[in-house]
Amino acid sequence: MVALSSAPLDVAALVRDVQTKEHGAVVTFLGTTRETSPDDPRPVAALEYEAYDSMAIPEMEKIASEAREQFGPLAIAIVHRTGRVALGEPSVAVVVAAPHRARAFDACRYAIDALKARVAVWKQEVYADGETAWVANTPP
Amino acid sequence: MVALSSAPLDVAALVRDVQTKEHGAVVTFLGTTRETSPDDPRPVAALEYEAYDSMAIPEMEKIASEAREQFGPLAIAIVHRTGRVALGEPSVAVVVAAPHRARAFDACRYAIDALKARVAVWKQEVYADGETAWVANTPP
Amino acid sequence: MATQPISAVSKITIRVLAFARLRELLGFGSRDVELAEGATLDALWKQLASGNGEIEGLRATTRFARNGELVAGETVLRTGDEVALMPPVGGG
Amino acid sequence: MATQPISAVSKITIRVLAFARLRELLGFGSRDVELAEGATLDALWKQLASGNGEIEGLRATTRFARNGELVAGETVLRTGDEVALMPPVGGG
Repeated sequence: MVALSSAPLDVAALVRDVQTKEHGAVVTFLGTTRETSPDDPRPVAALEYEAYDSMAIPEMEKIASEAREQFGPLAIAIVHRTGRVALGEPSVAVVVAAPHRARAFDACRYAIDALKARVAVWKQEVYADGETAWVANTPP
Repeated sequence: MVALSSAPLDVAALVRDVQTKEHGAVVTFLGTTRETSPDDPRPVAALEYEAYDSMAIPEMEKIASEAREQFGPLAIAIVHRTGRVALGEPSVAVVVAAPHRARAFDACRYAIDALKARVAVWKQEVYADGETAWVANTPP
Repeated sequence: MATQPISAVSKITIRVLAFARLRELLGFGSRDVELAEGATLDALWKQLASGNGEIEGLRATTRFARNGELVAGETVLRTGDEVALMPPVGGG
Repeated sequence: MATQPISAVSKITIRVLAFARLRELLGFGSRDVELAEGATLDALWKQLASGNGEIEGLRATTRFARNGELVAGETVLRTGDEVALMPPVGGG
Protein backbone atom coordinates (compact mmCIF):
# COMPACT_ATOMS: atom_id res chain seq x y z
CA MET A 1 0.00 0.00 0.00
CA VAL A 2 1.37 3.41 -0.95
CA ALA A 3 -0.30 6.78 -0.40
CA LEU A 4 0.06 10.50 -0.04
CA SER A 5 -1.88 11.89 2.89
CA SER A 6 -2.80 15.38 3.99
CA ALA A 7 -3.91 13.96 7.36
CA PRO A 8 -1.60 12.82 10.20
CA LEU A 9 -0.18 9.34 9.64
CA ASP A 10 -1.85 6.49 11.52
CA VAL A 11 1.20 4.30 12.07
CA ALA A 12 -0.63 1.65 14.11
CA ALA A 13 -3.09 1.20 11.24
CA LEU A 14 -0.21 0.77 8.78
CA VAL A 15 1.35 -1.88 11.00
CA ARG A 16 -1.97 -3.72 11.17
CA ASP A 17 -2.26 -3.48 7.38
CA VAL A 18 1.06 -5.17 6.65
CA GLN A 19 1.18 -7.64 9.52
CA THR A 20 0.10 -11.23 9.01
CA LYS A 21 0.58 -14.42 10.98
CA GLU A 22 3.34 -15.44 8.56
CA HIS A 23 5.38 -12.33 9.33
CA GLY A 24 7.61 -12.50 12.37
CA ALA A 25 9.22 -9.09 11.92
CA VAL A 26 7.82 -5.62 11.33
CA VAL A 27 10.26 -2.74 10.81
CA THR A 28 8.93 0.80 10.73
CA PHE A 29 10.74 3.93 9.68
CA LEU A 30 9.28 7.30 10.64
CA GLY A 31 10.81 10.50 9.35
CA THR A 32 9.88 13.24 11.77
CA THR A 33 10.20 16.99 11.63
CA ARG A 34 13.39 18.19 13.31
CA GLU A 35 13.78 21.59 14.87
CA THR A 36 17.35 21.79 13.58
CA SER A 37 17.78 22.34 9.87
CA PRO A 38 20.88 20.94 8.15
CA ASP A 39 20.97 24.11 6.02
CA ASP A 40 19.81 26.97 8.19
CA PRO A 41 20.66 28.14 11.70
CA ARG A 42 17.08 29.22 12.42
CA PRO A 43 14.85 26.85 14.38
CA VAL A 44 12.34 25.06 12.18
CA ALA A 45 8.70 25.50 13.24
CA ALA A 46 7.09 23.20 10.67
CA LEU A 47 7.58 21.56 7.30
CA GLU A 48 5.38 22.07 4.28
CA TYR A 49 5.34 19.31 1.66
CA GLU A 50 4.05 19.35 -1.87
CA ALA A 51 3.86 16.38 -4.18
CA TYR A 52 3.33 15.63 -7.86
CA ASP A 53 0.81 12.91 -7.12
CA SER A 54 0.64 11.33 -10.55
CA MET A 55 4.40 10.74 -10.53
CA ALA A 56 4.90 10.19 -6.80
CA ILE A 57 2.38 7.39 -6.38
CA PRO A 58 3.64 5.22 -9.29
CA GLU A 59 7.23 5.76 -8.09
CA MET A 60 6.32 4.63 -4.57
CA GLU A 61 4.63 1.55 -6.09
CA LYS A 62 7.78 0.90 -8.07
CA ILE A 63 9.93 1.12 -4.95
CA ALA A 64 7.62 -1.34 -3.18
CA SER A 65 7.96 -3.77 -6.11
CA GLU A 66 11.73 -3.38 -6.19
CA ALA A 67 11.90 -4.16 -2.46
CA ARG A 68 9.94 -7.37 -3.00
CA GLU A 69 12.08 -8.38 -5.98
CA GLN A 70 15.31 -7.62 -4.19
CA PHE A 71 14.63 -9.01 -0.72
CA GLY A 72 11.88 -11.60 -1.20
CA PRO A 73 8.24 -11.85 -0.20
CA LEU A 74 7.18 -9.09 2.17
CA ALA A 75 4.37 -6.62 2.78
CA ILE A 76 5.15 -2.92 2.63
CA ALA A 77 3.32 0.34 3.25
CA ILE A 78 4.79 3.68 2.19
CA VAL A 79 2.89 6.85 3.10
CA HIS A 80 4.07 10.44 2.76
CA ARG A 81 2.42 13.53 4.18
CA THR A 82 1.52 16.55 2.11
CA GLY A 83 0.82 20.04 3.39
CA ARG A 84 1.97 21.33 6.74
CA VAL A 85 3.61 18.92 9.21
CA ALA A 86 4.17 20.16 12.74
CA LEU A 87 7.41 19.76 14.69
CA GLY A 88 7.92 16.18 15.89
CA GLU A 89 5.18 14.77 13.66
CA PRO A 90 6.04 12.08 11.12
CA SER A 91 6.16 13.22 7.51
CA VAL A 92 6.82 9.77 6.12
CA ALA A 93 6.23 6.21 7.26
CA VAL A 94 7.68 3.05 5.71
CA VAL A 95 6.40 -0.16 7.31
CA VAL A 96 7.70 -3.57 6.21
CA ALA A 97 6.50 -6.93 7.46
CA ALA A 98 8.53 -10.00 6.54
CA PRO A 99 9.02 -13.53 7.80
CA HIS A 100 12.38 -12.59 9.36
CA ARG A 101 14.04 -9.44 10.57
CA ALA A 102 17.01 -9.15 8.21
CA ARG A 103 14.68 -8.86 5.24
CA ALA A 104 12.40 -6.40 7.03
CA PHE A 105 15.31 -4.12 8.01
CA ASP A 106 16.93 -4.28 4.57
CA ALA A 107 13.71 -3.61 2.68
CA CYS A 108 12.65 -0.75 4.96
CA ARG A 109 15.99 0.95 4.57
CA TYR A 110 16.00 0.41 0.83
CA ALA A 111 12.55 1.93 0.50
CA ILE A 112 13.22 5.09 2.51
CA ASP A 113 16.55 5.67 0.73
CA ALA A 114 14.83 5.26 -2.65
CA LEU A 115 11.92 7.46 -1.64
CA LYS A 116 14.22 10.28 -0.58
CA ALA A 117 16.17 10.05 -3.82
CA ARG A 118 13.39 9.55 -6.34
CA VAL A 119 9.84 10.37 -5.27
CA ALA A 120 8.35 13.66 -6.52
CA VAL A 121 7.87 15.32 -3.14
CA TRP A 122 9.28 18.70 -2.16
CA LYS A 123 9.94 20.05 1.31
CA GLN A 124 9.83 23.58 2.55
CA GLU A 125 11.18 24.51 5.95
CA VAL A 126 9.04 27.05 7.78
CA TYR A 127 11.12 28.88 10.37
CA ALA A 128 9.97 30.33 13.66
CA ASP A 129 10.26 33.82 12.13
CA GLY A 130 7.80 32.90 9.35
CA GLU A 131 10.40 32.76 6.56
CA THR A 132 10.58 29.68 4.40
CA ALA A 133 13.13 27.79 2.30
CA TRP A 134 12.93 24.80 -0.01
CA VAL A 135 15.26 22.01 1.04
CA ALA A 136 16.44 19.28 -1.30
CA ASN A 137 17.67 15.90 -0.15
CA THR A 138 21.35 15.12 -0.37
CA PRO A 139 22.57 11.56 -0.97
CA PRO A 140 22.80 9.64 2.35
CA MET B 1 13.77 2.89 28.73
CA VAL B 2 13.79 -0.88 29.04
CA ALA B 3 11.05 -3.08 30.47
CA LEU B 4 9.44 -6.48 30.68
CA SER B 5 5.69 -6.35 30.33
CA SER B 6 2.93 -8.86 30.89
CA ALA B 7 0.50 -6.50 29.12
CA PRO B 8 0.27 -5.91 25.35
CA LEU B 9 2.93 -3.52 24.06
CA ASP B 10 1.82 0.07 23.42
CA VAL B 11 4.08 0.85 20.48
CA ALA B 12 2.70 4.35 19.90
CA ALA B 13 3.53 5.25 23.50
CA LEU B 14 7.09 3.96 23.05
CA VAL B 15 7.51 6.09 19.93
CA ARG B 16 6.27 9.13 21.84
CA ASP B 17 8.70 8.33 24.65
CA VAL B 18 11.80 8.31 22.47
CA GLN B 19 10.87 10.98 19.96
CA THR B 20 12.13 14.54 20.42
CA LYS B 21 12.34 17.54 18.13
CA GLU B 22 16.06 16.83 17.63
CA HIS B 23 15.35 13.37 16.24
CA GLY B 24 14.54 13.18 12.56
CA ALA B 25 14.34 9.39 12.38
CA VAL B 26 12.51 6.77 14.41
CA VAL B 27 13.06 3.10 13.58
CA THR B 28 10.88 0.49 15.25
CA PHE B 29 11.35 -3.25 15.26
CA LEU B 30 8.44 -5.44 16.29
CA GLY B 31 8.88 -9.17 16.67
CA THR B 32 5.50 -10.77 16.21
CA THR B 33 4.21 -14.27 16.79
CA ARG B 34 4.32 -16.35 13.60
CA GLU B 35 2.02 -19.23 12.91
CA THR B 36 4.89 -21.12 11.29
CA SER B 37 7.54 -22.50 13.61
CA PRO B 38 11.10 -22.87 12.32
CA ASP B 39 11.33 -26.12 14.29
CA ASP B 40 7.94 -27.76 14.15
CA PRO B 41 5.45 -28.51 11.39
CA ARG B 42 2.45 -27.85 13.65
CA PRO B 43 0.78 -24.43 13.46
CA VAL B 44 1.66 -22.20 16.41
CA ALA B 45 -1.35 -20.88 18.35
CA ALA B 46 0.53 -18.65 20.81
CA LEU B 47 3.88 -18.06 22.45
CA GLU B 48 4.57 -18.16 26.14
CA TYR B 49 7.55 -16.19 27.43
CA GLU B 50 9.31 -16.35 30.76
CA ALA B 51 12.10 -14.06 31.88
CA TYR B 52 14.72 -13.88 34.60
CA ASP B 53 13.89 -10.28 35.40
CA SER B 54 16.89 -9.44 37.54
CA MET B 55 19.27 -10.46 34.74
CA ALA B 56 17.12 -9.50 31.75
CA ILE B 57 16.56 -5.88 32.75
CA PRO B 58 20.24 -5.02 33.39
CA GLU B 59 21.21 -6.76 30.14
CA MET B 60 18.66 -4.72 28.20
CA GLU B 61 20.05 -1.55 29.84
CA LYS B 62 23.51 -2.67 28.83
CA ILE B 63 22.45 -3.17 25.23
CA ALA B 64 20.90 0.32 25.21
CA SER B 65 24.20 1.78 26.50
CA GLU B 66 26.23 -0.15 23.94
CA ALA B 67 24.00 1.18 21.15
CA ARG B 68 24.61 4.75 22.30
CA GLU B 69 28.36 4.20 22.62
CA GLN B 70 28.62 2.51 19.26
CA PHE B 71 26.35 4.67 17.13
CA GLY B 72 26.21 8.04 18.91
CA PRO B 73 23.52 9.96 20.77
CA LEU B 74 20.08 8.40 20.44
CA ALA B 75 17.04 7.48 22.47
CA ILE B 76 16.03 3.85 22.74
CA ALA B 77 13.20 1.83 24.21
CA ILE B 78 13.37 -1.96 24.52
CA VAL B 79 10.34 -3.81 25.85
CA HIS B 80 9.74 -7.56 25.92
CA ARG B 81 6.52 -9.35 26.71
CA THR B 82 6.22 -12.05 29.33
CA GLY B 83 3.46 -14.63 29.61
CA ARG B 84 1.20 -15.59 26.76
CA VAL B 85 1.38 -13.68 23.49
CA ALA B 86 -1.32 -14.36 20.91
CA LEU B 87 -0.71 -14.98 17.21
CA GLY B 88 0.23 -11.78 15.37
CA GLU B 89 0.84 -9.81 18.57
CA PRO B 90 4.26 -8.26 19.17
CA SER B 91 6.41 -10.02 21.75
CA VAL B 92 9.22 -7.47 21.58
CA ALA B 93 9.56 -3.85 20.54
CA VAL B 94 12.80 -1.93 19.97
CA VAL B 95 12.28 1.74 19.18
CA VAL B 96 15.22 4.03 18.36
CA ALA B 97 15.06 7.77 17.73
CA ALA B 98 18.16 9.46 16.34
CA PRO B 99 19.00 12.63 14.46
CA HIS B 100 19.41 10.69 11.20
CA ARG B 101 18.18 7.43 9.77
CA ALA B 102 21.42 5.50 9.35
CA ARG B 103 22.07 5.65 13.08
CA ALA B 104 18.48 4.75 13.94
CA PHE B 105 18.50 1.69 11.64
CA ASP B 106 21.92 0.51 12.80
CA ALA B 107 21.14 0.89 16.50
CA CYS B 108 17.74 -0.78 16.24
CA ARG B 109 19.20 -3.76 14.45
CA TYR B 110 22.09 -3.99 16.88
CA ALA B 111 19.73 -3.95 19.84
CA ILE B 112 17.37 -6.66 18.58
CA ASP B 113 20.28 -8.90 17.55
CA ALA B 114 21.88 -8.46 20.98
CA LEU B 115 18.58 -9.01 22.77
CA LYS B 116 17.97 -12.28 20.96
CA ALA B 117 21.48 -13.51 21.72
CA ARG B 118 21.89 -12.37 25.30
CA VAL B 119 18.76 -11.42 27.24
CA ALA B 120 17.43 -13.95 29.76
CA VAL B 121 14.07 -14.59 28.15
CA TRP B 122 12.75 -17.99 27.11
CA LYS B 123 10.12 -18.81 24.54
CA GLN B 124 7.69 -21.68 24.44
CA GLU B 125 5.65 -22.43 21.35
CA VAL B 126 2.08 -23.44 22.10
CA TYR B 127 0.65 -25.45 19.21
CA ALA B 128 -2.94 -25.64 18.07
CA ASP B 129 -3.15 -29.15 19.59
CA GLY B 130 -2.19 -27.82 23.05
CA GLU B 131 1.31 -29.31 23.03
CA THR B 132 4.26 -27.05 23.81
CA ALA B 133 7.97 -26.85 23.06
CA TRP B 134 10.76 -24.53 24.19
CA VAL B 135 12.50 -22.83 21.30
CA ALA B 136 15.97 -21.34 21.54
CA ASN B 137 17.26 -18.62 19.26
CA THR B 138 19.82 -19.49 16.64
CA PRO B 139 22.39 -16.94 15.51
CA PRO B 140 20.97 -14.71 12.74
CA MET C 1 -6.36 29.87 -57.37
CA ALA C 2 -6.06 30.48 -53.58
CA THR C 3 -2.60 31.12 -52.14
CA GLN C 4 -1.38 29.04 -49.24
CA PRO C 5 -0.18 31.09 -46.23
CA ILE C 6 3.54 30.27 -46.38
CA SER C 7 4.47 31.15 -42.81
CA ALA C 8 1.47 29.58 -41.09
CA VAL C 9 3.00 28.08 -37.91
CA SER C 10 0.82 25.52 -36.18
CA LYS C 11 0.52 25.96 -32.45
CA ILE C 12 0.31 23.33 -29.74
CA THR C 13 -1.07 23.73 -26.24
CA ILE C 14 0.53 21.98 -23.33
CA ARG C 15 -0.12 21.95 -19.59
CA VAL C 16 2.89 23.06 -17.52
CA LEU C 17 3.19 22.11 -13.85
CA ALA C 18 5.79 23.81 -11.65
CA PHE C 19 6.82 22.68 -8.19
CA ALA C 20 8.44 24.09 -5.07
CA ARG C 21 10.82 27.01 -5.72
CA LEU C 22 10.06 26.94 -9.45
CA ARG C 23 6.36 27.27 -8.72
CA GLU C 24 7.08 30.32 -6.59
CA LEU C 25 9.41 31.94 -9.12
CA LEU C 26 7.15 31.25 -12.10
CA GLY C 27 4.10 32.37 -10.20
CA PHE C 28 1.99 29.34 -11.13
CA GLY C 29 1.61 25.71 -10.18
CA SER C 30 -0.29 24.78 -13.32
CA ARG C 31 -0.79 26.72 -16.53
CA ASP C 32 -1.64 26.07 -20.17
CA VAL C 33 1.07 27.30 -22.52
CA GLU C 34 0.97 27.74 -26.31
CA LEU C 35 4.08 26.78 -28.25
CA ALA C 36 5.05 26.46 -31.86
CA GLU C 37 4.67 22.97 -33.21
CA GLY C 38 7.96 21.10 -32.89
CA ALA C 39 8.99 23.01 -29.77
CA THR C 40 11.20 21.14 -27.31
CA LEU C 41 11.27 21.21 -23.54
CA ASP C 42 14.42 23.31 -23.75
CA ALA C 43 12.48 25.85 -25.83
CA LEU C 44 9.68 25.85 -23.27
CA TRP C 45 12.21 26.42 -20.51
CA LYS C 46 13.81 29.31 -22.38
CA GLN C 47 10.44 30.92 -22.93
CA LEU C 48 9.49 30.62 -19.25
CA ALA C 49 12.86 31.54 -17.73
CA SER C 50 13.67 34.34 -20.18
CA GLY C 51 14.79 37.46 -18.37
CA ASN C 52 14.65 35.90 -14.91
CA GLY C 53 18.19 35.21 -13.78
CA GLU C 54 17.14 33.20 -10.78
CA ILE C 55 15.02 30.80 -12.84
CA GLU C 56 17.75 30.55 -15.50
CA GLY C 57 20.21 29.57 -12.77
CA LEU C 58 18.05 26.62 -11.80
CA ARG C 59 18.25 24.90 -15.20
CA ALA C 60 21.09 22.57 -14.21
CA THR C 61 19.19 21.13 -11.25
CA THR C 62 15.74 21.03 -12.87
CA ARG C 63 14.38 17.78 -14.28
CA PHE C 64 11.60 17.58 -16.84
CA ALA C 65 8.80 15.06 -16.92
CA ARG C 66 6.35 14.59 -19.74
CA ASN C 67 3.14 12.74 -18.99
CA GLY C 68 4.67 11.28 -15.85
CA GLU C 69 8.00 10.16 -17.35
CA LEU C 70 11.36 11.85 -16.90
CA VAL C 71 12.59 13.04 -20.30
CA ALA C 72 15.52 15.03 -21.74
CA GLY C 73 15.38 18.72 -22.68
CA GLU C 74 15.52 17.99 -26.42
CA THR C 75 12.21 16.10 -26.25
CA VAL C 76 9.70 17.51 -28.75
CA LEU C 77 6.36 18.37 -27.19
CA ARG C 78 2.95 17.50 -28.54
CA THR C 79 -0.34 19.15 -27.97
CA GLY C 80 -2.03 17.90 -24.81
CA ASP C 81 1.23 16.99 -23.08
CA GLU C 82 1.50 17.50 -19.33
CA VAL C 83 4.97 18.80 -18.56
CA ALA C 84 6.39 19.04 -15.05
CA LEU C 85 9.30 21.26 -14.06
CA MET C 86 10.86 19.55 -11.07
CA PRO C 87 13.52 20.87 -8.68
CA PRO C 88 15.56 18.30 -6.73
CA VAL C 89 13.17 16.30 -4.57
CA GLY C 90 13.01 16.64 -0.78
CA GLY C 91 10.71 13.91 0.46
CA GLY C 92 11.12 12.17 3.80
CA MET D 1 38.03 -31.49 77.99
CA ALA D 2 35.33 -31.54 75.26
CA THR D 3 36.18 -33.24 71.97
CA GLN D 4 35.72 -31.32 68.74
CA PRO D 5 33.57 -33.14 66.18
CA ILE D 6 36.22 -33.87 63.56
CA SER D 7 33.94 -34.48 60.61
CA ALA D 8 31.54 -31.55 61.19
CA VAL D 9 30.74 -30.38 57.64
CA SER D 10 29.34 -26.86 57.48
CA LYS D 11 26.32 -26.46 55.23
CA ILE D 12 25.38 -23.53 53.05
CA THR D 13 21.96 -22.65 51.73
CA ILE D 14 21.52 -21.21 48.25
CA ARG D 15 18.51 -20.23 46.18
CA VAL D 16 18.28 -22.10 42.86
CA LEU D 17 16.23 -20.70 39.98
CA ALA D 18 15.42 -22.87 36.97
CA PHE D 19 14.00 -21.66 33.68
CA ALA D 20 12.12 -23.00 30.69
CA ARG D 21 12.71 -26.71 29.98
CA LEU D 22 14.97 -27.03 33.03
CA ARG D 23 12.20 -25.64 35.24
CA GLU D 24 9.83 -28.25 33.87
CA LEU D 25 12.29 -31.14 34.22
CA LEU D 26 13.42 -30.15 37.71
CA GLY D 27 9.87 -29.50 38.81
CA PHE D 28 10.59 -26.11 40.36
CA GLY D 29 11.22 -22.53 39.30
CA SER D 30 12.77 -21.52 42.60
CA ARG D 31 13.96 -23.64 45.51
CA ASP D 32 16.34 -23.36 48.47
CA VAL D 33 19.03 -26.02 48.36
CA GLU D 34 21.49 -27.09 51.07
CA LEU D 35 25.03 -27.88 49.99
CA ALA D 36 28.28 -28.71 51.69
CA GLU D 37 30.49 -25.67 52.21
CA GLY D 38 32.91 -25.34 49.30
CA ALA D 39 30.47 -26.87 46.80
CA THR D 40 30.76 -25.67 43.23
CA LEU D 41 28.09 -25.06 40.63
CA ASP D 42 29.15 -28.28 38.94
CA ALA D 43 28.46 -30.11 42.21
CA LEU D 44 25.05 -28.49 42.47
CA TRP D 45 24.29 -29.52 38.88
CA LYS D 46 25.32 -33.12 39.58
CA GLN D 47 23.13 -33.24 42.65
CA LEU D 48 20.09 -31.88 40.78
CA ALA D 49 20.57 -33.83 37.55
CA SER D 50 21.59 -37.10 39.14
CA GLY D 51 19.65 -40.01 37.72
CA ASN D 52 17.78 -37.92 35.17
CA GLY D 53 19.27 -38.54 31.75
CA GLU D 54 17.35 -35.77 30.09
CA ILE D 55 18.62 -33.14 32.54
CA GLU D 56 22.16 -34.55 32.35
CA GLY D 57 22.02 -34.18 28.58
CA LEU D 58 21.32 -30.48 28.89
CA ARG D 59 24.57 -29.66 30.73
CA ALA D 60 26.43 -28.59 27.60
CA THR D 61 23.86 -25.97 26.66
CA THR D 62 23.08 -24.75 30.19
CA ARG D 63 24.68 -21.58 31.50
CA PHE D 64 25.02 -20.72 35.16
CA ALA D 65 24.52 -17.33 36.73
CA ARG D 66 25.34 -16.44 40.31
CA ASN D 67 23.75 -13.32 41.73
CA GLY D 68 22.98 -12.07 38.26
CA GLU D 69 26.39 -12.72 36.67
CA LEU D 70 27.28 -15.53 34.30
CA VAL D 71 29.92 -17.75 35.95
CA ALA D 72 31.77 -20.99 35.23
CA GLY D 73 30.85 -24.39 36.66
CA GLU D 74 33.89 -24.48 38.96
CA THR D 75 32.66 -21.39 40.84
CA VAL D 76 32.43 -22.07 44.57
CA LEU D 77 29.06 -21.14 46.05
CA ARG D 78 28.45 -19.20 49.22
CA THR D 79 25.49 -19.20 51.51
CA GLY D 80 22.80 -16.80 50.32
CA ASP D 81 23.80 -17.03 46.65
CA GLU D 82 21.09 -16.92 44.04
CA VAL D 83 21.96 -19.38 41.30
CA ALA D 84 20.17 -19.50 37.94
CA LEU D 85 20.19 -22.51 35.63
CA MET D 86 19.66 -21.08 32.18
CA PRO D 87 18.92 -22.92 28.93
CA PRO D 88 19.74 -21.12 25.66
CA VAL D 89 17.67 -17.95 25.52
CA GLY D 90 14.77 -17.46 23.14
CA GLY D 91 13.73 -13.85 23.45
CA GLY D 92 12.31 -11.83 20.58
